[in-house]
Parts: sequence; C-alpha cells; structure tokens
Amino acid sequence: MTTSAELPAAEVVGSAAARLLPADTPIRFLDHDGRLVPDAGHGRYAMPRTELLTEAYRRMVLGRRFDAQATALTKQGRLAVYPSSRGQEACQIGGVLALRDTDWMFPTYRESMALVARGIDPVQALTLLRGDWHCGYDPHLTHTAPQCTPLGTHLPHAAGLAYAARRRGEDTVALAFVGDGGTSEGDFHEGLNFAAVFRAPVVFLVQNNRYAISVPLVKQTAAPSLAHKGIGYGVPSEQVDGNDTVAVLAVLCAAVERARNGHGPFLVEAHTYRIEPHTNADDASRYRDAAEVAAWQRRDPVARLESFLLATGALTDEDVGAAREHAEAYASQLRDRLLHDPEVDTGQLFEHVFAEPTPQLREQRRWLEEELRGES
Amino acid sequence: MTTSAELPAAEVVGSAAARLLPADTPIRFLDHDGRLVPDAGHGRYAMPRTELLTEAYRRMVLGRRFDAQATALTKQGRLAVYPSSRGQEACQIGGVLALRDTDWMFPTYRESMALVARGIDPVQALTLLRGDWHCGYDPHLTHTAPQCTPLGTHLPHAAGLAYAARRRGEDTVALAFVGDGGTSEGDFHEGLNFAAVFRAPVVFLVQNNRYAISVPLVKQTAAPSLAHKGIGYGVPSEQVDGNDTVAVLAVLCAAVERARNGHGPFLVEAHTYRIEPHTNADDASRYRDAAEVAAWQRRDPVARLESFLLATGALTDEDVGAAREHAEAYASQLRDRLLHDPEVDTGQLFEHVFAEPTPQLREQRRWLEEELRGES
Amino acid sequence: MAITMAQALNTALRDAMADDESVVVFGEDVGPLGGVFRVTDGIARDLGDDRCFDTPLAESGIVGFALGMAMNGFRPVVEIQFDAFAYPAWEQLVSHVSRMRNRSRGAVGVPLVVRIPYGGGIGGVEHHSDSSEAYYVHTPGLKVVIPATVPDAYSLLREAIADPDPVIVMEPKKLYWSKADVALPVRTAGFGNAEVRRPGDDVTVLAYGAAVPVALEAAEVASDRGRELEVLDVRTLVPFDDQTVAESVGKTGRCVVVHEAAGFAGVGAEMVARVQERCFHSLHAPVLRVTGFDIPYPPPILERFHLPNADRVLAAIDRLQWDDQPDPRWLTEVPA
Amino acid sequence: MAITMAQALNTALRDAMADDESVVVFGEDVGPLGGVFRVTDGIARDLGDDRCFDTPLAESGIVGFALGMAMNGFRPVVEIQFDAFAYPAWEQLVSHVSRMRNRSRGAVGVPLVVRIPYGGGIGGVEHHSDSSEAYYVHTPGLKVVIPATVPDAYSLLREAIADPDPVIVMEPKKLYWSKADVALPVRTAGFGNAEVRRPGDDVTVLAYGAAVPVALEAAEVASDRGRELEVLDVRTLVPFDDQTVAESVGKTGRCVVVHEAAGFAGVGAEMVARVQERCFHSLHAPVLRVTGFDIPYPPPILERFHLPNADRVLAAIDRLQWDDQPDPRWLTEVPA
Ligand SMILES: Cc1ncc(C[n+]2csc(CCOP(=O)(O)OP(=O)(O)O)c2C)c(N)n1
Ligand SMILES: Cc1ncc(C[n+]2csc(CCOP(=O)(O)OP(=O)(O)O)c2C)c(N)n1
Ligand SMILES: [Mg+2]
Ligand SMILES: [Mg+2]
Repeated sequence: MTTSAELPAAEVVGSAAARLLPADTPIRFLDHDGRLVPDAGHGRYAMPRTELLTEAYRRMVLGRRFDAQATALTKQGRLAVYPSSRGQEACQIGGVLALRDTDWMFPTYRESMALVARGIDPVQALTLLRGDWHCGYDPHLTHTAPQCTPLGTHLPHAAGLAYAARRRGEDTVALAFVGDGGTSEGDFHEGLNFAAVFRAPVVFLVQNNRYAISVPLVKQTAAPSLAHKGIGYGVPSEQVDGNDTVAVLAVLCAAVERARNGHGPFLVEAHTYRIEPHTNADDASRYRDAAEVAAWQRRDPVARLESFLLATGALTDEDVGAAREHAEAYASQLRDRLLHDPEVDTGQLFEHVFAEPTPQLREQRRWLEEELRGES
Repeated sequence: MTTSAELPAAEVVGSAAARLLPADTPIRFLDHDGRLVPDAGHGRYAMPRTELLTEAYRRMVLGRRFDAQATALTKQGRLAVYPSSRGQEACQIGGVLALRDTDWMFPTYRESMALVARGIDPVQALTLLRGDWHCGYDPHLTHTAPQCTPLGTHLPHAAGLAYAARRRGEDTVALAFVGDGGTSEGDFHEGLNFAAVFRAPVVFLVQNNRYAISVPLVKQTAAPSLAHKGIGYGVPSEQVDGNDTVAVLAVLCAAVERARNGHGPFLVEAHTYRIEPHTNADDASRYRDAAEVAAWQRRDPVARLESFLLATGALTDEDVGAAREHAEAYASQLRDRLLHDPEVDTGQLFEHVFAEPTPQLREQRRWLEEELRGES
Repeated sequence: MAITMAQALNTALRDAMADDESVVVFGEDVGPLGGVFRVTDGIARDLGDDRCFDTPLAESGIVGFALGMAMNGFRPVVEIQFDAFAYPAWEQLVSHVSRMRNRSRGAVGVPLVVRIPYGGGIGGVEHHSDSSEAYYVHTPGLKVVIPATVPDAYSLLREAIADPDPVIVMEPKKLYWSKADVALPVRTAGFGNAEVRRPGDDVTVLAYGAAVPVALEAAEVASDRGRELEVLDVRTLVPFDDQTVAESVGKTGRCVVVHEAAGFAGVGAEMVARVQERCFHSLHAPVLRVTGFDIPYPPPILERFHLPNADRVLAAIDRLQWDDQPDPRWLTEVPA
Repeated sequence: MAITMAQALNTALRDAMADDESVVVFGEDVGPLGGVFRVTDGIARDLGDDRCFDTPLAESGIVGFALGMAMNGFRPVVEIQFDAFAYPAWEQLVSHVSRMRNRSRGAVGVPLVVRIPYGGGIGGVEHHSDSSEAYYVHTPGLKVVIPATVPDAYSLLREAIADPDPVIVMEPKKLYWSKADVALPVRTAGFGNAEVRRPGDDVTVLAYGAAVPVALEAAEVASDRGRELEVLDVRTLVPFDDQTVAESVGKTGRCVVVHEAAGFAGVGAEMVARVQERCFHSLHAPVLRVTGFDIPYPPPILERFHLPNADRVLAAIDRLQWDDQPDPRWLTEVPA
C-alpha cells in the first residue's frame, strides 16, 4: 500500500525548484564571433573534448553542404519537399554526437541533417522527402526512429523505447528532437510526464528556431523559456545557446550522461534560428523581415565553431579545406544518385500493412496487378 | 512583422520565475484544528471577509449533507453512480464563492457539491449521475458548463469561453476544476497554454485529492507540486492547503480578481483528499489504508472552519445549528424528489442532435415511435 | 473571371466575416501567412488580426478553444492544416463538439466550422493526404460537407458558417487550384441536396470531392462508348440526400460509388447499403465501389496507383452485368 | 466450472505473461485495483508490479509509450478504461500504431494490444458506452477483434497478444459477466474466421460482440415461428471472413446485420456492401441493418430504446420480402 498522501516538505520543494529550473540565460561558451565568453558554461558545464569539437565541425560542414544540396535538388524537382535546417547545425550535429551508436535518436522531418551526420546513407535519409517511401533506413540497424511528422507524437515513443531498454538493463539513452511549435502539443506534455514518472533515459532537445512555420514564438507560448516546462514534470532542464556548438555539446553530453546513469530524463532548449523558409514551399517574406534573418546569420554556428577551433589551434586551415572538400564530394555524389528516378514497386503498397497481408489485401493487390498487366 | 526572434534578457527570465512559481509550501491560514497559523497566508494573501467565510461555512455544511444524501440515494439505486467530494468541501465551495454569478464555472463529474453550492437545483445537478440525461441544468442560465467527464478536455473550453467574453469587453472570469489525474492529459497542457497566450481570464483549480481512482499522486507525476506546471506556460501559480477554506478563498479570490483585471490565467493547486472511494462503485480498500483516510479525516475542512469561526465569534452555536437544520431539510426534500422515477421521453433521443433533425433522424424517430405504439 | 476553389473559400470567409462580427477565423498559420494553401490569404490584414489569427500549435486546443468561443457568442471557423492533423483534436470533436447541443438538451449550440483540407493527389509526404471523412460521418452530431466545384466551395462554406451546428468542411486539396468562371457571392443548393453533375440513364455514379471530376471524366469516355453515366455529386455526406440518390438509381438500375478513402467501412459502404436497401428491386447488378485500397496513404511516387481514376470507374461499370450474366468475379466468392 | 468473460480475459493475460516475459500490461488503474472491470485483478500482485502497472492518466501517452516499448522488444497490452477514453489516443493509433510497420517497410513491427471495453447496456453515464469499432476498422493497419463468448475472449486475446501486428480488442462490457463452462486454456478459431453460432436455412444474421446474444435470442423466437436463422458471429472485423459470410448468405438468400453502434457508416454498412457484392444473385431481399440510432449514446434511462434487441431483429426479418412482394417501405423512397 502506498502512502503518498502526504505533502512534500518545503525544503524538498524549494531545492527541487533549484535543481529543476534552467539557468536564467542560455548556457554559452562562445560569443557570436567564436571567442570564449568569460563565464563559459556558467561554470556548471565542462568544455567538451577537443576531438569531439573538431569532429562536430567536420560533420557540420558536411551537414550544411548536404542541406544546401537537398535544397538545390528540391528546386530541380528531385525531392517532393525539403525542410532545411540551415543555421541549426550545432543542434543537429550536437544531438548526434552526444549519443553513442547504440543510443536511439528520434528525429522529426527537419532532422535530415542529423540523419546523415549519424552516418545514415543520404539517399535513405531523403527517402521520405523524395516521396519514395515513408522511411528509407532501417530504424533498428541505425537506432534511429523514422522521421516523425505529426508534431510531438514521437516523444511518448522515445519514453517507451528508452524505458524498455532500461528494463532490460541496457544503458541506452534516447534523444528526441522537437521544435518550439511542437512543445505546444499535448503529446509533448504526456511524453515528458511519462519519461519522468518512469525515469526513462530520454533527452528532449527542443530546437527553438523561433518559428513554427510562420508562427513566431511569442504566439506559441508565454513561458519565460521553453526549458521552464521541465519543472512541471520534475524533469531538470537547461537552456543553451543553440548556435554555440560547444555549449550544445557540453549540455547535451551532461544530460545524456545523467540519463545513462539512471537519473532519468532531461529537457534542453536550444535557442537557434531557422535561416531558410519552413520548407521550399514556404514564403517566409510573408511573416518575417530579411533583417531578422540577417541578424541571425551573423551568429552562424559553423563559422563560430570554426573561428574558435582555428584560434585554439585545434583546427588548421588545411583541416577546414579538407572538411569542405569532403563535403563537396559527398554532395556531388548525392546529386548524382538522386538524378535517377526511384524505382517504382507497387507491391510495396500492400506488403507491409501487416506482417501477413489479409485476404482482402491480397485480393486488392491482385486487382492492381491485373490492372497493370492490362495497361502494359 | 514580428520581431520576437530575440532571446529575453536574464533579468526578465529570473524575475518571471519568481513571479510565476508557487510558494514552497501550501498557503495556509488555519492549522488542522482551525487556529490561525503564525505566517497566515505567507504574508502574501489577505484574510477573506468574515461574511464570505460564514457564507462558505453554511454552504459547506449544506454541501456535505447533500453529498451524504447523494451517496445514500445511490446505495438505494436512485442514482446510476455517484462520485463523492466529501472532504473536498473547502475547494468545492471556495471555487463557487470566489466567483460572481455571471462568472463561468467548468465542473467535472466530481463537482456536484459545487453545483448545488452555486444554487443549481439539486435534482438538475444530479441529472447526469441519475442517468436521466447528460446535463440537467441550463449552462447559459447558470453560467456553468455541463459536468465534464473526459478528463482535462474542458480546460480549452474554459479558455475559449473566457477569451470570448473578454473580447466583448466583459469582465467575466471562468473557473475550471480539474483533478490531480486530469493534469496528466494533453488537454491540460493545451488549455493552459491557450489561456496564457490569449490572456484568457481563467482560474484553473486543481483539486489534488491524492488519487486518480486508485492511482496515487506519486505515480501521476514527479513534479515538486502540480502548481509547478504553471511556469511552463507563463501562468502564475500557487499551492494552497485545500482543506483550509480560508486559504482556498484567499488565494482563489486573489486569482479571480487578477484574471478579472486583465492579467490573464492563474493556476491553483489545492492539496486535499478524497475521503470516500472514487465512486460508490469503487473499492478503495484495494489501494489505500484506512489509516491514511483517518489521518485526513482529522483535517476535516468543515470542522476546521467551524472551530475558527466559532472561536472568532463570527459564528455562534445557533448559527451552526441553523446551518445543519437547513441542510437536513434540503437533504430530505432532495430525497423525496428523487424517490420518483424520472420521466422517460424518447423523443429527446433525436431532438437535440442537431438544431433541426436530419431526414434520417426524423425517420429513425418515426421507427421508434411506431415500435413503441406497437408495443403498447 | 475564373477563380480557384481556394479563392472562393477565401471570399466566403471574408463575406461571412463582413456580414457577421461574431465570425472569427483561427488556426495554425492562418494569419500573416494566409494558411499553407492560402485560403485565408490577406484576411488578417484586411479584416483585422483579431478576426483572423494564429494559435499555438495544438489541434485539440484549437478545437476546444473554438468550442468555448462558440459556447459564448462566436462563430469560429478553424483551419486544420492537413487532414491527419485533425487527429489530435479527435476527442474534442467526438466527445464534445458533436455532443454539446445534445448534452445540454439544446441549450448550448455549437456553431463551429472545422475546415479540413483532405485527400491526396498533390504529392504530399506521409500524413498529408488522408481522407478521413468516414470518421466524422460516423459521428452523430457532426455535419460533413465536401465541395467539388468552385461555386459549391463558396456556398457550402457560407452555409456551414451560418449553420447552428458544427460542420466539418472537407476541402479536396487536389481541387484547391481548380478554376471556374463564377461571380461571387453565389448560392448553390443547401445541405442535404446531392447535385446531378451530368445526367444519364445507364448507371448512377455517386461521388464527392476530388472523386467528382474522376467520375465526370469516366462519364465522358463511357458516353463515347455508348453508356450514359449519371454522375451525382453527393456534396453533403451528413445530411445525406437519400431521395436524389434513390431516384437516380431507380432510373438507371445500376450504381457505382467512387471515393478516395480506403474502401473498408468507408463512406462508400454506407452509400451502397442505402442504395441496395432503397432500390433493391431496381438493381440489375450489385452496387460496386471504386475506392482507395485498404492501406495507409502511399508516398508520392506510388499515389497514382492508389487513387481512383476514370479507368477504374469504367472497369467497374463494365462489371455491372450488362448482359445479366453474373460477373464471374462475384461467383468465385459464392459457393456453388 | 463456469467462469465469466472478465475472468477468461484475466487468465488469458496471465497465461500470456507466463509464457512470454516480454508481455507487459499497463494502463489506468490496472495495478492494485485490477482495472475498473477487474480484468487485471491480482495480476500485479501475482506476476509483479513491473509486469502489470499503473500509468499516468493520459491515453495518448499510454499508447505512444506502449508503441515505444513495442519497438523495443516488448509486447505491451494496454487497457483503455472505457471506449470514449481511447479518443485522446486517436492520433497515436491512426498515425503511428497502425502505420509503423508499413512506414518502415516491415522493419519495425508493432506487437501491441489495445483492450477497449466498449458498448452499452450497463447503465453507464455519458462517455461510458460508446461503440467505436468502425473508427478502428476503417483504419488500415489495425486488426480489430471482438469476442462474444467466454472461450473466444480467452482465445482472441491470446492470439492478439501473439500477433506481430497491433490488435484492437473490443471487449463488450455488457458481456463481462456472462458465464460459460470452459476449461482454460482454450483455443477457438483464429483471426479471420467467423463462427456459425446457430445454423439455419432461412436468413443469415451477422453480428458481433454484444449483438451476438441478441441475434441468438431472436433466432430462438424465429425458430418457434418457423424461420431458421443462421447466426454468424463475425468475431474478427479485420481481417474479415468473407467466405463464411458469403457461403451462408448464398445458402439463405437473406441477410440482416446487427450491431450496437450508430448505423450510418458503421461496420454494418461494410458488411452489407460486401454481402450484396458477393451474393447479389442469391439475395431475395435487401440486406437490412439493425443498429443503434445515429445519435450520441443516450443516458441510462433511455439506453434500452437505443440498443438493438431481439424484437428489432425479428421485425427486420419480417421485412425481408418473404412473399417476394417489395416491402412498401422501400418503395416509398423510390420514385414511381
Ligand atoms: C500534429 C501536427 N500539426 C500540424 C502539423 C503541420 N506542421 C508541420 S511543421 C509545422 C511547424 C512546426 O514548428 P516547430 O515545431 O517549431 O518545428 P520546426 O518546423 O520549426 O522545426 C506544422 C504546423 C504537423 N506536422 N503535425
Ligand atoms: C480521458 C479520460 N480518461 C479516463 C477517464 C476515466 N476516469 C474517470 S475519473 C478518473 C480519475 C480522475 O482522477 P482525478 O483527475 O485525480 O480526479 P478525481 O476523480 O480524483 O476527482 C478516471 C481515470 C476519463 N473520465 N477520461
Ligand atoms: Mg520551430
Ligand atoms: Mg484525484
């Protein structure tokens, strides 16, 4: 029998608040020009290892190039739609590098860059957006859930999957991406609450890129920050400069470590900005000024990290050149591969609805096959 | 064009947190024996007017008697089901008395006591639970929404309705009841967020009675308190001793006043206890100890207020006697009225589905009428 | 001047808002952006951003908030961005919007319109092409209307906004850019009236939304081949026009139902059931359905294999036992 | 020894959990309380509170969390407390549970069972008596099964748990306390097999769940009056057993479909559509439906007027044009 009927003591509540609330300002290591700020990491987060930062840099260069290529391919009609994450490289790659390969990632439609940064084949990563199939990679092999479109709905999945792993005694962590807009959905609430109650090792990474399509943050929430949502679930939280790769990695690594060690979920809000329109189909001039975009472009995460790493000597000009070359080669290979039309296999329509198609599905498949035979 | 793309300053965030978080301990005026506590109202809330307290007392006596009568009638098969709010009188009546008649109340199935305390005819109040119809009173005449069963779903309604009133320049406030369990639903999240973003004058009153049917609070949330959910929406919040009528009224009146003056929504968590099983159909012995119930019975809100008001002289023994007599008369009248079986009107099945029944509904109504004619 | 269906809807909103102060339009991205399909283009600017505004990204909240406003004197018209994103609002729609009037014995009406762009054929990725009308149609207390023409888009939306009850307006995405020469305002037949889009004596084809042009295309071809299809645009699924349908099938004796949604327990099943109930003795052949397969909506490159098209309608018509010899397909399922 | 359907379900859960460590049971109040219908009675105590546990009160969360576990090696069996409380989980069910396997080209299966007590007849107040099966049945990727007997309750639930795909098990509340003498474990026919509950030559009656006893009661009376009804318990709505149904109707030539849910676009419509497609030339009369009205589920004192009963089934059977004279009811709708 439970006796949870008593109120918690004041000290417990007060110290919980201190433990659970984010810092008043986003955690930052680098200023907009890539110089170390005086109070780096607010004194609470350790500077990530240099190799992690240089690796992040390389993948960000690759990621950005990939993203530009995907945008270009979309203009050429090679993708059905493409939501760019240009400007969000620190979050995309930070999210990936905070994880081990055996950890699970739960991306949204915006995380194509994170997918390729995770090593997923870029054509498989773009399957959804190419319109070829709903997901092109094997979630189990890649430890990456299919990109989620219905906003916030994947957060309970991440909680369940991470809890399942923990029940088996594995130390797997799940990292789930979600947008600022996505935090308004009921499933955000339920996902965080489930993760907290079941102490599921999940890191929730809110990429607050200031817009949900055209809707600016101020119409989305009246909260002091999105990270302040954590305390309502007993989930510790942090806000971080989302264009500062060092800060993003520092905070995410700490959060992942914490989750891995059995201390439950963590909520990170990364303040960043969506440089491109929502997707190629969007017309951002209808709802935001070019000046605003320009201001954020000056906070470019790639340039910022590059300056820092060059200044510290962790990176040389040659390294920078090599990273860019590699990215170019990657992009041109991708372009070539996407110049072919994908193969059309109508059998797939019926094949995966159930493990075994029902008699009705078999019948419908037969009808289509007959029809196609008639056509040809 | 909006320029919400900047981060808020540290001071703003820090002071917001201070403004939005609840006190570390529940606001209280009276101890369990009805004596004024030293730090009454945490120095932040004013003692409500004496007449309000004596009025609350009278309605609590009535409410409790009503509740007991409803429980008894259920045992006699006169109600389909009855969820008692015994022990929650301070919240039930506090919620009502904090409002003007023109303010709207959004009750759940548990708020029968609040309904009658609002002056709704008790037979109309019990229509749902009697199984006679889904709602027995006119929501517009009573400014009281139908009792809501799907948990949390009425919170967006309260936000919309209150926002609508405010748009017309009315100073109406809406007060919505919700349980501790209900706070886990997605609609709690969306309701609070909408209220905050639209600055809707809604007071959300969480009656944390420690259980959602059999599920204790500890399985519901890991938050330091349910009131801590407010900050995630930018909604100021407070926790209050929900068995201390003085405290409940002090906090709710302040919250209602605030909302009325255009300062937007407020979240109150009232710590209380469900003395009876979830409903008559529930077997609470399966999940909680009698000792736990007994401990909470010693914090009885009615006795507590009574002691206080007698001690301050606001209430005399005669007043107490009169209140009880009135409640007895009320209860016996209710019992008499519920001894008749409700009238059966099958036309109602079809009448209110749409303002004008469709041809199909008219046809179905005709079928039933023919069938019934054939029967008789 | 030729205008698109999207423009007709836009004008309907504007006209309704001009006529009635209590009409408000809200949802995701309907303000400055004008909606992802631009149906609310310019409305916030021209009529005020208190009349047409963006909300937080939460469909249950949108519909629940709208219900609260509808309970208190407003006539909200909310936009759901894509059909599948109405699913988070499901509980609000089924447990509240559809029931509030009934629950309150008529005291609380819900004059609320939920606009849902539905259906495929636009190359949308997952969750952007569902046809979910059957779910709403099966829910007592909801009216469900689906325009297939530009004038109907205007008129049905105006009528939906004026209606005292909640109306789900399913807007065929594929037809948003279809054009017609029409002077607005225009009023077409009211709810509960199917429209004969093309008269014919041989087969009745029942369709709605994006399936109507498909049916008309089939009718064109069939006519060349000597069979005259009577194409009925059902227009309003709830309330349903039994009379026009029965009259037509009574005349033709054959019927095919076309829609894009999965067939199993789709709206087409209801139409078949009603037709065979009412016209049993007129029918020369079973009522056939041409629908989407019973599969999740496919990705863009496969959608053309899923969507009903004129050829499939024609094939179904060929199977209507014209020589009164049972089609072997039916016999294979029936024991000897 | 006679056991109730609730007990059979309880045993099915226990047996499945004993057989397979990966089976976990969770939901609202399923732990110490044993569920409001006591279907999980004693399971947490006997099998461990990590195998059977309470969750926060949030159905979307429950189903989404279960999906996450199912993606990672578990076989969750979640309980929804009452049918209407599955609505908040709608998006998870339609957009994810039903599609995950398809989305991932078969890489991620979802061996998940959602138990939903459904239907009325138990005097439940609003939202406690919905029959929502049509919504699930129309959703590709979900299997939907409904036991009507005690052995089927055990067997269908066991099969659902063993199934590699998501299965919605709709449990007729009204039959939870129905009893039968049955030794568990028992295995009845697998998914996709309708069961002839009573043979007869004159009319096929298709029913499922709580409508099955209604149909059997009608059959009893009809037999006294000289008409033999063949009562088919459909059992699994998805996958549907076309063959048994068509065989029966091919034999009887008449068919009535019975269910409790609202008729309009209900599962009955699909059955009618399928029967008339497959058995057109065998039918002597239209296929009729006996269903709930197209109204929100009524309050307790009115529910008996809404629910299908034996009398209504018999009345429908009387209308099956036994003298091959068209029933005037059908003719009124059809033009002269
Ligand atoms: C449940 C749901 N509603 C609506 C949409 C349509 N939609 C797609 S992206 C988007 C904006 C999302 O904004 P945010 O969460 O901030 O993520 P971002 O796109 O900025 O990365 C909307 C409204 C959706 N995908 N899912
Ligand atoms: C959406 C939904 N899910 C489940 C239920 C079934 N149910 C009725 S009351 C209840 C517990 C509610 O607990 P709480 O919110 O704490 O309110 P209390 O009953 O304690 O007043 C549950 C699970 C419901 N009414 N609505
Ligand atoms: Mg965003
Ligand atoms: Mg409670």
